[in-house]
Amino acid sequence: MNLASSHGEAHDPHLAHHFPDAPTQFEAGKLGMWIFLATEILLFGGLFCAYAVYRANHPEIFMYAHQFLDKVLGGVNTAVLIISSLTMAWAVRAAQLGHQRALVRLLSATIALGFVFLGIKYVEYEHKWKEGLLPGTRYTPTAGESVSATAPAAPDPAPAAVPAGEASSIAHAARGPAGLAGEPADSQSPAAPAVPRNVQIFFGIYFTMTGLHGLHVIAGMITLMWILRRAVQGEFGPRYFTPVDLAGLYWHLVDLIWIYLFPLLYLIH
Amino acid sequence: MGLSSIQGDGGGGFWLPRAASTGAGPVDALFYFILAISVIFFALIVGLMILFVVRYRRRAGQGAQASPAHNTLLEITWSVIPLAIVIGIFAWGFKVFMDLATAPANAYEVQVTAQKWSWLYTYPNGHVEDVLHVPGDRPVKLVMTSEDVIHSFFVPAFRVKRDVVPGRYSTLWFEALQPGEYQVYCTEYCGTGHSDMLSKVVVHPPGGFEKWLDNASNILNTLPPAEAGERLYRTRGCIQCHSMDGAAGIGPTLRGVIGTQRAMRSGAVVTADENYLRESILEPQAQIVAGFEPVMPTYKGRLKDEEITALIAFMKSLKSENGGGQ
Amino acid sequence: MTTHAHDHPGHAAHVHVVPPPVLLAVWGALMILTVITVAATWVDLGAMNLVVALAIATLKAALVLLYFMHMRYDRPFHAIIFVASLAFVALFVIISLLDTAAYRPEMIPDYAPAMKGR
Amino acid sequence: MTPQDATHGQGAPAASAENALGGDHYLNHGRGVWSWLTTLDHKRIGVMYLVSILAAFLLGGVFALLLRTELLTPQQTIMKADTYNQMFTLHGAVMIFLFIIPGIPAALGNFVLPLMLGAKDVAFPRLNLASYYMWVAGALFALISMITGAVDTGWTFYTPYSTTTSASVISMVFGAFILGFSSIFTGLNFVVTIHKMRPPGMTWCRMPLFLWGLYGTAIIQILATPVLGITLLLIIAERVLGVGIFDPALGGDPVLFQHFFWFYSHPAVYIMILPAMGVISELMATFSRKRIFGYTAIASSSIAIAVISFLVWGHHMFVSGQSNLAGMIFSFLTFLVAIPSAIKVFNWTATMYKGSVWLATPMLYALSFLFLFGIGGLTGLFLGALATDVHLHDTYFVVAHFHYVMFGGTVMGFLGGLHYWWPKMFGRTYSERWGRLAALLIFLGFNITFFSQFVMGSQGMPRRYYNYLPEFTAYHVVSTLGSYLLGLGFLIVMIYLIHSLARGRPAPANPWGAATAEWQTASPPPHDNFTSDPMVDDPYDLERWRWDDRLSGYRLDAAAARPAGAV
Repeated sequence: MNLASSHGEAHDPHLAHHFPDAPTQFEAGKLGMWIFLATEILLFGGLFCAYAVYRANHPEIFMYAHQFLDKVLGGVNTAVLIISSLTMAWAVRAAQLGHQRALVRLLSATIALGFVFLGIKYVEYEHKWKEGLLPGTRYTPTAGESVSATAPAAPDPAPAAVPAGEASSIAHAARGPAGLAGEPADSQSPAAPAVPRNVQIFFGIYFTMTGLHGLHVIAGMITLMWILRRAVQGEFGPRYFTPVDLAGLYWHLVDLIWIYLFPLLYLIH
Repeated sequence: MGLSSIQGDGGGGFWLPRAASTGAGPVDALFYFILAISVIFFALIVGLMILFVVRYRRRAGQGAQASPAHNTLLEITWSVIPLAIVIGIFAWGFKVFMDLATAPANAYEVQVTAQKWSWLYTYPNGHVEDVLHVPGDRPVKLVMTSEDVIHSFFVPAFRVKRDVVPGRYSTLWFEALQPGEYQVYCTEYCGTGHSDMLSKVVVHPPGGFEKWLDNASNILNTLPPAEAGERLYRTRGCIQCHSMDGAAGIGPTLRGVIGTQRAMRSGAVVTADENYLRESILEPQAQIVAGFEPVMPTYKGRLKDEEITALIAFMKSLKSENGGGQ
Repeated sequence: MTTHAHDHPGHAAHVHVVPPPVLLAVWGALMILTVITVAATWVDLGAMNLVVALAIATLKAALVLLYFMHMRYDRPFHAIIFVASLAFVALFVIISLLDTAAYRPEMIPDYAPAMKGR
Repeated sequence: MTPQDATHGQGAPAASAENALGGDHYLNHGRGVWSWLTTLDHKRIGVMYLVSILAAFLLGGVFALLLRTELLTPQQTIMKADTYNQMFTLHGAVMIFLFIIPGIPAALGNFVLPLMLGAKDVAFPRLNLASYYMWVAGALFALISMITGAVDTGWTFYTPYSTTTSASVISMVFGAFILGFSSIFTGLNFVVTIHKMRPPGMTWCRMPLFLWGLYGTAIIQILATPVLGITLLLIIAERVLGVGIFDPALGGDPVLFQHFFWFYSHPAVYIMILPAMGVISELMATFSRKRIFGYTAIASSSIAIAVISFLVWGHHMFVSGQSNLAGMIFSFLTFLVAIPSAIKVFNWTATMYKGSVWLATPMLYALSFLFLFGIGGLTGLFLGALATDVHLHDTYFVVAHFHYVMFGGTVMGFLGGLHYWWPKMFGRTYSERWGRLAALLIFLGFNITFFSQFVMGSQGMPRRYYNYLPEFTAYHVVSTLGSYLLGLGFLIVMIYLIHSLARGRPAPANPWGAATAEWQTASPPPHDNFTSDPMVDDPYDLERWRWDDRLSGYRLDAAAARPAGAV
């Protein structure tokens, strides 16, 4: 397809003065967007790294804590994002072909699905908040006992990581004279193996990962609203659809990240 | 210490302090090897640079002479030779590092606790000190952890350093070559008092360490209670917050505290008698003096009864300068 | 690749309109894979559960990339950028995993003094 | 001679370059503050960056002199411990995030890159301006942090210290986060510009080496800086939300934070040095009056450095609790990254061979670079080797090493580039005599300041120490006196450059006889950069430029120049 090639000579209102021609400008925009997507991958990469490190070293926390996440809501949200990706991809097609009304409808649908996603996310967050399933010292599970009682299988207890002999022999003296830090955590009774220690770490990771993802959804929706406004004004067509295309790439990336977040956070087995 | 006649720090070369541990020799050998390589390469580059600048400096009516713009053989040579050298340095550095990574099985073990901004050393018999005393005739292994932020234990004379991280035990070992006193630094930035977080290693001559430990851990029996109390005050972390000169620190001063009327945060007024002091040590959060934060950790289980008695005796000995309470 | 971007002026390279059947087929596949990934958790495969979940996620991601994001019809250089970013993330994750697993024996188990009583 | 297939426009470009600040040029094209603040012209954005980063450099420099003054005596000299701790943090944060990372790419690069390509602007001028305003926003947040109590964490923000100390950490960290995105967008802009806007005739192998340096830098900016972003966001999350991923008190792992931090911050030192290396390549060729030696090796080593720089971050963690396995891997890779740097140094030295070495001010900085970066690089060998690093880690040896690399390398490259492009940027020349004197003072002052730090470091003096043991006094006094000399050198630079702006002689289009495209337009360039297409077929063919007394500069020698379009 060579949709943008027929207008080289005519004055093009969308061509910036420093580009030799519209295709170069389009190509530059695309390349820029792909590079930007690479930076987004690296940004989320840090969180995936934190996830991997804690999951590998403390699988019991993840086994235990993921039960508090609602698989149904997570699954529905996955479907919502996938549908929104379809409408977005179709919107790009509509822009390329100059199907003005379809473009406006599809962009609106994509934004609406973004709202649905955020709404479901809100329900989930509110539930966590009420249950005290929050990061750090805010982790005060109210339903912890009942859920752990119905937990399908007791996860493996944390493997003892004390270096044999040497460290254990001095573990108590270690906190001998002590400074101002709190008491070391030794109150854990060995008789309650079902609830691992440091479950708050999971919720720290859960909230930062889904929170950052949620912020990206919001950023994508704001971008799409701006694109929608321009689409309503009839700016896009076969000759000029770069912004729709680029915003679409961004939206798909947000979907793509969720495709990994869903099984990693909700579907731990 | 009676060790002043024995050489500790000092007497080193231009670059490195005197090597005082068995591990220091190999490290220094590598250091001087890299230094030699560096000097050779630096002399080569700067020598050529000066030569070219002088020889080919700009002269009127004379431009650059024809010369090749690249020379594959030359370029490969000056890539491969440095590569071989640096891989050699890597291998050497790695070998020495690994040789020094694992403590010998017969090492004497001391536990190190770092906190803002002091070092505390706990010996196998439970004795605690703020100076590291070690036997000079066997390797010593330190098992270290931190109570608050990251610190780092560094003894230049031994060429050893290791970060001390809260929530984990890091280890380090050395075997001193000679008795003496050696400087300990904290080398991981840890706040206001970072540069004052100093300590010493005292290496005892053969037989001397055991004698010292016997004496030191027996102060309750060998010293008058007030003096033993002062030792405890200095070595168990009290001194960081409670001064003995009348100035308020993170906590109230201990000078002249005994027998005074204390205004509490709660509004109550309490007489600071023996029972009050004992309670303040064992349950610090029970009564907080007005104007201070409830930050003191409990010493329940950390101080024996006799030790608390000695501490109280020490506090009693700290008379207020103006003769009255505050 | 991109070196001669200007050698064919007037050419709007790589504009590709994806036909509706392809869009719908990709969407259908994504939905089915989502159901499969949920269903896979009902079967106990041990450590393989994680592998299966990630494999399905990667397949879904590939579909989104290739068709919704036009990577299949796009310049290969864009794919290279994308793969490079994944490679650097992988590098970061693998080395961090390697190291944290190796120093784990030094860690004090369940250390979390501020979490006492929770 | 390689056959040329130059398809550029006809004409002798120098002929059109007659602006002696008379007619219309970018500086007076559009007047008033507003026309500057809203400009999309890469040259003006470059100048705004230049002014801003120089202000940051001045601030960071004043902090440095105050720190050195405090260290004159072992105990308190002029400030309290907490003030000292805040000041070294601010010195580091300001110098790194506000000055040295944006320094060469955003200030000099912005000005020069499109000119070197013969283009009218960068690919995304609006994004370019946005990057600048992100820099300003980041700087404002840093200022807010200074006003609201200042940060005392060191520029490395190590947890758990940074999550437990004063609250102004949040605004500083957020400032650094924004500055990170400013840097990312600059890199993104440059990559797209280099890919899509190179003119016909400029193949990858004919691209000036400064652009190769910027390209390598941009790769790192794009792929490493987002990890800094997430790391800083996590610090904010730790502080605001109590997420305990890096806080041991909440079950987190502080050593993991160091992995996060150094995954960016080690490549970041190459963000700082690579563009300087690019500048040095240009200077060496121009002032040796000779084709650069080993073009391919220098260009490819920039990319090699950029890629390998991602694989060495753990050498900051040899004693921090990293495993021995990781230590081995990182030590090995660290030594590998030394090789491309060494190759560049050899090539630059070889460029002078049989040249006609012109000791103008920019060249003095280039020679300083060779000398100082040589020391900086070689002392890196001590720190890359595991056994010796254990002793030297976190001592003044490290402080000296990175100042030799960052100051002796990057700042010398920056000063060289600034003096080199100054006539082009502002259309006026500066005093060569004062320029050379200042270069000499800076070179001497620098060595006195920092060489003594190598010695005290290897003797065991830890870094970030407010008080120190009396045995180190002599080294500290020497270092402090050297820093005053260094300060004097910079003061002179500041004075004669300001004088040049006001009273300098009008500069010729090509004062140095360089062959890259930016010298083929007027000084200062017109708003649209070029009035005719420049020659971009061979950036190092200096033969065709001849001195002309009437211009006090170089002009294209019609006889030496191959006719345009010839094959």
